[in-house]
Amino acid sequence: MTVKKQQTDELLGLDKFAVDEDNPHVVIDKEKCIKCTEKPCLVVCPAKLYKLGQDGQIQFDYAGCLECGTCRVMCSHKALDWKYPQGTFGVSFRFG
Amino acid sequence: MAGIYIYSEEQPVTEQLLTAGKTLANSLNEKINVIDFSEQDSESFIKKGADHVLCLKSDHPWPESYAQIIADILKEKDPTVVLIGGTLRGKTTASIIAAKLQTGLVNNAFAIEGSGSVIETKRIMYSGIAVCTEELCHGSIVTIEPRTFDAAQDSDHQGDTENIDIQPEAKTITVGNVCPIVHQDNDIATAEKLVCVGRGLSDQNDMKLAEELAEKLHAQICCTRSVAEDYHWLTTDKYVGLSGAKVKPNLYISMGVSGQVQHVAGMRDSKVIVAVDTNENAPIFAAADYGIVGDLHEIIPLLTKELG
Amino acid sequence: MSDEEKFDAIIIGAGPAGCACAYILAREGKNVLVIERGDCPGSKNVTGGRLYTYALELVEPGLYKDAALERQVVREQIMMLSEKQGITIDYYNENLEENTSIPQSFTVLRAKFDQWFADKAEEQGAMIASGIRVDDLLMENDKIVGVKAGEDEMYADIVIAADGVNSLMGQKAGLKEEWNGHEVGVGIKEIIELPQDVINNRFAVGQGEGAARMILGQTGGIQGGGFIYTNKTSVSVGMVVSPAELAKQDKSVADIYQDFKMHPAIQKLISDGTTAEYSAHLVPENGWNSVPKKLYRDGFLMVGDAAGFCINTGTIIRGIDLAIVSGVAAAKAILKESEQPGIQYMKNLEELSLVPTMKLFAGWPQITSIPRMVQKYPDMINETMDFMFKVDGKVPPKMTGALKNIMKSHVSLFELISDGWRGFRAI
Amino acid sequence: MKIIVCYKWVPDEQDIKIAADLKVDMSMAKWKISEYDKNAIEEAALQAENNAAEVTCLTFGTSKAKQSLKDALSRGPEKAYWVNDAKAENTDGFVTANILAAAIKKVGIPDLIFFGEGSEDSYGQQVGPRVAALLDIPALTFVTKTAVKDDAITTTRSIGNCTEDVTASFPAVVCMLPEINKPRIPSLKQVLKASKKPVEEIKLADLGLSDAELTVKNKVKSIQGFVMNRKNKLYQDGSSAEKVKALVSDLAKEGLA
Repeated sequence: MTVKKQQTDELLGLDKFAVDEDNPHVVIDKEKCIKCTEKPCLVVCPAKLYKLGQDGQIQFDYAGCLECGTCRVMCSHKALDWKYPQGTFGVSFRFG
Repeated sequence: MAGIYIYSEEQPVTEQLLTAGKTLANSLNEKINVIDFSEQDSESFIKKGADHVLCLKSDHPWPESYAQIIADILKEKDPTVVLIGGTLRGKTTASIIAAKLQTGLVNNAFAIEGSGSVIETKRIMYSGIAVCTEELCHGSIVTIEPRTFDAAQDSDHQGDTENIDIQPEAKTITVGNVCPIVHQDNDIATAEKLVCVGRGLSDQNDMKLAEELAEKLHAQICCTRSVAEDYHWLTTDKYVGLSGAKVKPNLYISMGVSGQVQHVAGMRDSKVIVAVDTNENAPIFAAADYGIVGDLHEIIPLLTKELG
Repeated sequence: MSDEEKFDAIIIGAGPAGCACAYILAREGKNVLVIERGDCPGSKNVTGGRLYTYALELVEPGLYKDAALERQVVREQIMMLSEKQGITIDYYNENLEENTSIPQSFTVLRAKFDQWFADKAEEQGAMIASGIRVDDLLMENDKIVGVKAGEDEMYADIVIAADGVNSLMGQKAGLKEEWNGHEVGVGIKEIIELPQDVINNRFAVGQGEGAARMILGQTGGIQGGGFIYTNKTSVSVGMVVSPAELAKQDKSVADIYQDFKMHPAIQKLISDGTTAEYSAHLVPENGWNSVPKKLYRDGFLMVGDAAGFCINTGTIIRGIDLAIVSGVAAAKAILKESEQPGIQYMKNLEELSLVPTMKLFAGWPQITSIPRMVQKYPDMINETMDFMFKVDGKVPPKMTGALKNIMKSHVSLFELISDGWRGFRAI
Repeated sequence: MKIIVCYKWVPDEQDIKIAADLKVDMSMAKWKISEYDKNAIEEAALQAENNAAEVTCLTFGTSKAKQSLKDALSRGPEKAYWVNDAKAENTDGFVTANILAAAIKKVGIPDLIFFGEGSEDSYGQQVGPRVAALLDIPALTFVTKTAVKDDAITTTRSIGNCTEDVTASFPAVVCMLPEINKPRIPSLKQVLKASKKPVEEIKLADLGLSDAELTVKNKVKSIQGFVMNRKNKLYQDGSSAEKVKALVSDLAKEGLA
């Protein structure tokens, strides 16, 4: 295969994830989130997990999280309850 | 002694195994023997290709308890190969028989082929990413899942029936409460047609597009993991994938599904796969028979209309 | 509390800092527990990247010979990109180890390296407990006395936070303030698999040799830079950019990276390769100025990325070596059995040259953060190259005048002077 | 009550790559306890906690399987038996069952022997009932619920179109379906405790098995990547409406529209 421009969905599909279905490790406080006008999460997440719904609410899928913490640092309204996933869960890099 | 032996505790499955058995019998030049429990069925099996039916007479309610008896019979007959219906009970029975006969067992073969005296089977390994081809030892047992083959057709085939009175010994087992599992109408695992929604849907409102299409097709709606687990637009029993439901409808239409391997593992047994997605590089297209690259907001309503 | 439940030291995180510290403590007979949240050591860690081998020498002489390393770096490259052009400064030195007994640096992949290092620490007698997330610190009378993981509490004389750039434990200890978007870079990387001989040919290196390349420009105008490191049978291609600057525009960092990767000059190096992994990580980019004011408190030390130990000189980035050095400094401080291991730790960091080096480069982030560094200067240099090498049969303009015009078209004299002044002050 | 739970150390299929020539590449694979077997271990651990069962675990694996012991022990069992032999590299259900049954006889047949419903790698789905047959005890397969009373176990089996409650007196083999429980994530203390639990290595030679019993039955000819045979027809010409028309016409030909 030749290297090509790829969507994050495809790229995340290459990575190994063990999703903790019962415990999301990043939870958005919707009330704080809705007040935020800048929404830096939309551009800073390398996995593009933050999406803006038509209702103006942020939709977030923690399953593909690379655990970098950029959203946590950039969330100016402190609307994220951000933890690492429970032990053994989350992304497992094969190369790193 | 030799021959092909076929057994299933479920009569329709035996009929399917006869299809596989007949092809095998032709290439190996062997006779087909069926082991069953009902004289009535025996007639029908002969019409569908059995040369010889061994009809076991007993009324023990637990099919697994026949394993020892079948093993004893097979030991005496020394078959070339034994095909057992790969129901869950069938696989358990097959394992016990294989251990009793100290022979090989291939569970869940999806293909079986004979040439000369060699029989080869194919089965899935590593959760579906690989196929293992095995050459069977003499007398090996093979289980084949229900619906892998179509049922054999009636013909004017001739054969005979042998009745055997048996006394299964149920060891230390007692069977209590047997309760049928009722499949609901909207069970995606048994659905004939499925519309699958993925993360390409920008909004829960887009679910309407899927619903309209599904209604037109008389299809059920299923989804990818994130739609169920993260967006909660559908319940988790509706998600298809490695860790979700495995489906095999005749028609599977995906909208906004990227087609990650985990998802494809759950739907790739579908007969015809159609994909609609905006990303032309999405792996779903490699897994699809028919694909349209485009905005599902535009394509799906057109499709719903066109299907009218 | 029973003996079973108390350790001499508990180390949070089995990265290079944690493993170095555990290795030495265990070797010297201490009862050490390393708690790693990943399924196995290294599975949560990402680097560009490379390791300067001197650091492993501090742990155990000769240890690097056995380490899970990729290629020895013999080519140091700096690349400046404009939209369709690129200039590469290529420094080849086969004898980088000439003045020391050990080679200078190797490229590494962290999943392999960290696992190797943890195994080594385990061989020395350290206990490695993987797949466990530390949730909190245990405190008694203002002293940190242990950790809490799920329902379990585990005690130790000292707890070492080697839990990486986000150091949630450093925050729990009250030592680390939350990063702001200017202090960190968000790193994105792809592992692109290529056959060994293709890598050798494209980067002009021999067997076992590799190249390290820093790249300026084409990061969407966002402050930061890119990199390429050659591994055995893959190359690490990535970029690190400022999230604060990203937030001022509306293109996703993932898209900026994809465009960067597809730059023709980079594409040529990775074409026909297969992407095998996509990863991201934060990098402490602000050097000494963002290191917490205090790296210790009673019963607690911070090492590695958790302490903000990273140096970006614009030509190289150092992090793993500093992590190991700080792990060594922490272990040695604990072994001294002084009343205040924290003070001893800081002393060791001085003696092992970590703090002085970081202080020396303290002003550097100001230079690398000059906005013109990522767009105007690379464009200007490439245009200069174009002028110098282009022949179209016409009478070329005079060199001095042409260069002046190129420069003027990109930056003003004032900008040049101000950038120069910032650079001068930083040094 | 004594329980032996059997498990297999398998490559994580998420790490297995299929090369362009369809070869199966396991060079990057991390190894782990087969997920289905984790359910069996968990069920045994619950029996230990609720019914004071004495639980040991047993695996047949190569020297690589040594890594599995700590993980298995951190999930509850008090002792691990490990039949360590390179033969595990190339084995089948026949050989594996012979070895496990012999090992179980050697250490003493317990009241219950637990298995997963199949192994995650080869998914042969036969070793559990085979072991039962070799020991001449009942096999309760596809079990979603267990209840122990006196010297008997009552299980609920989920077998396709029905569930049934089956009671067997000890000793018995029980093979679990994944829905029976949720395997624990071993806690810090469980992990630390595991490294102090005893491990007994069993040599194949000590099991007294014949060459025939140790020779695989069916011959694996190849293991290759699964190829999707799909039409991969992409509608590229014309307007969206025309593309949809072409699609529907193709579906009509297949009798689907």
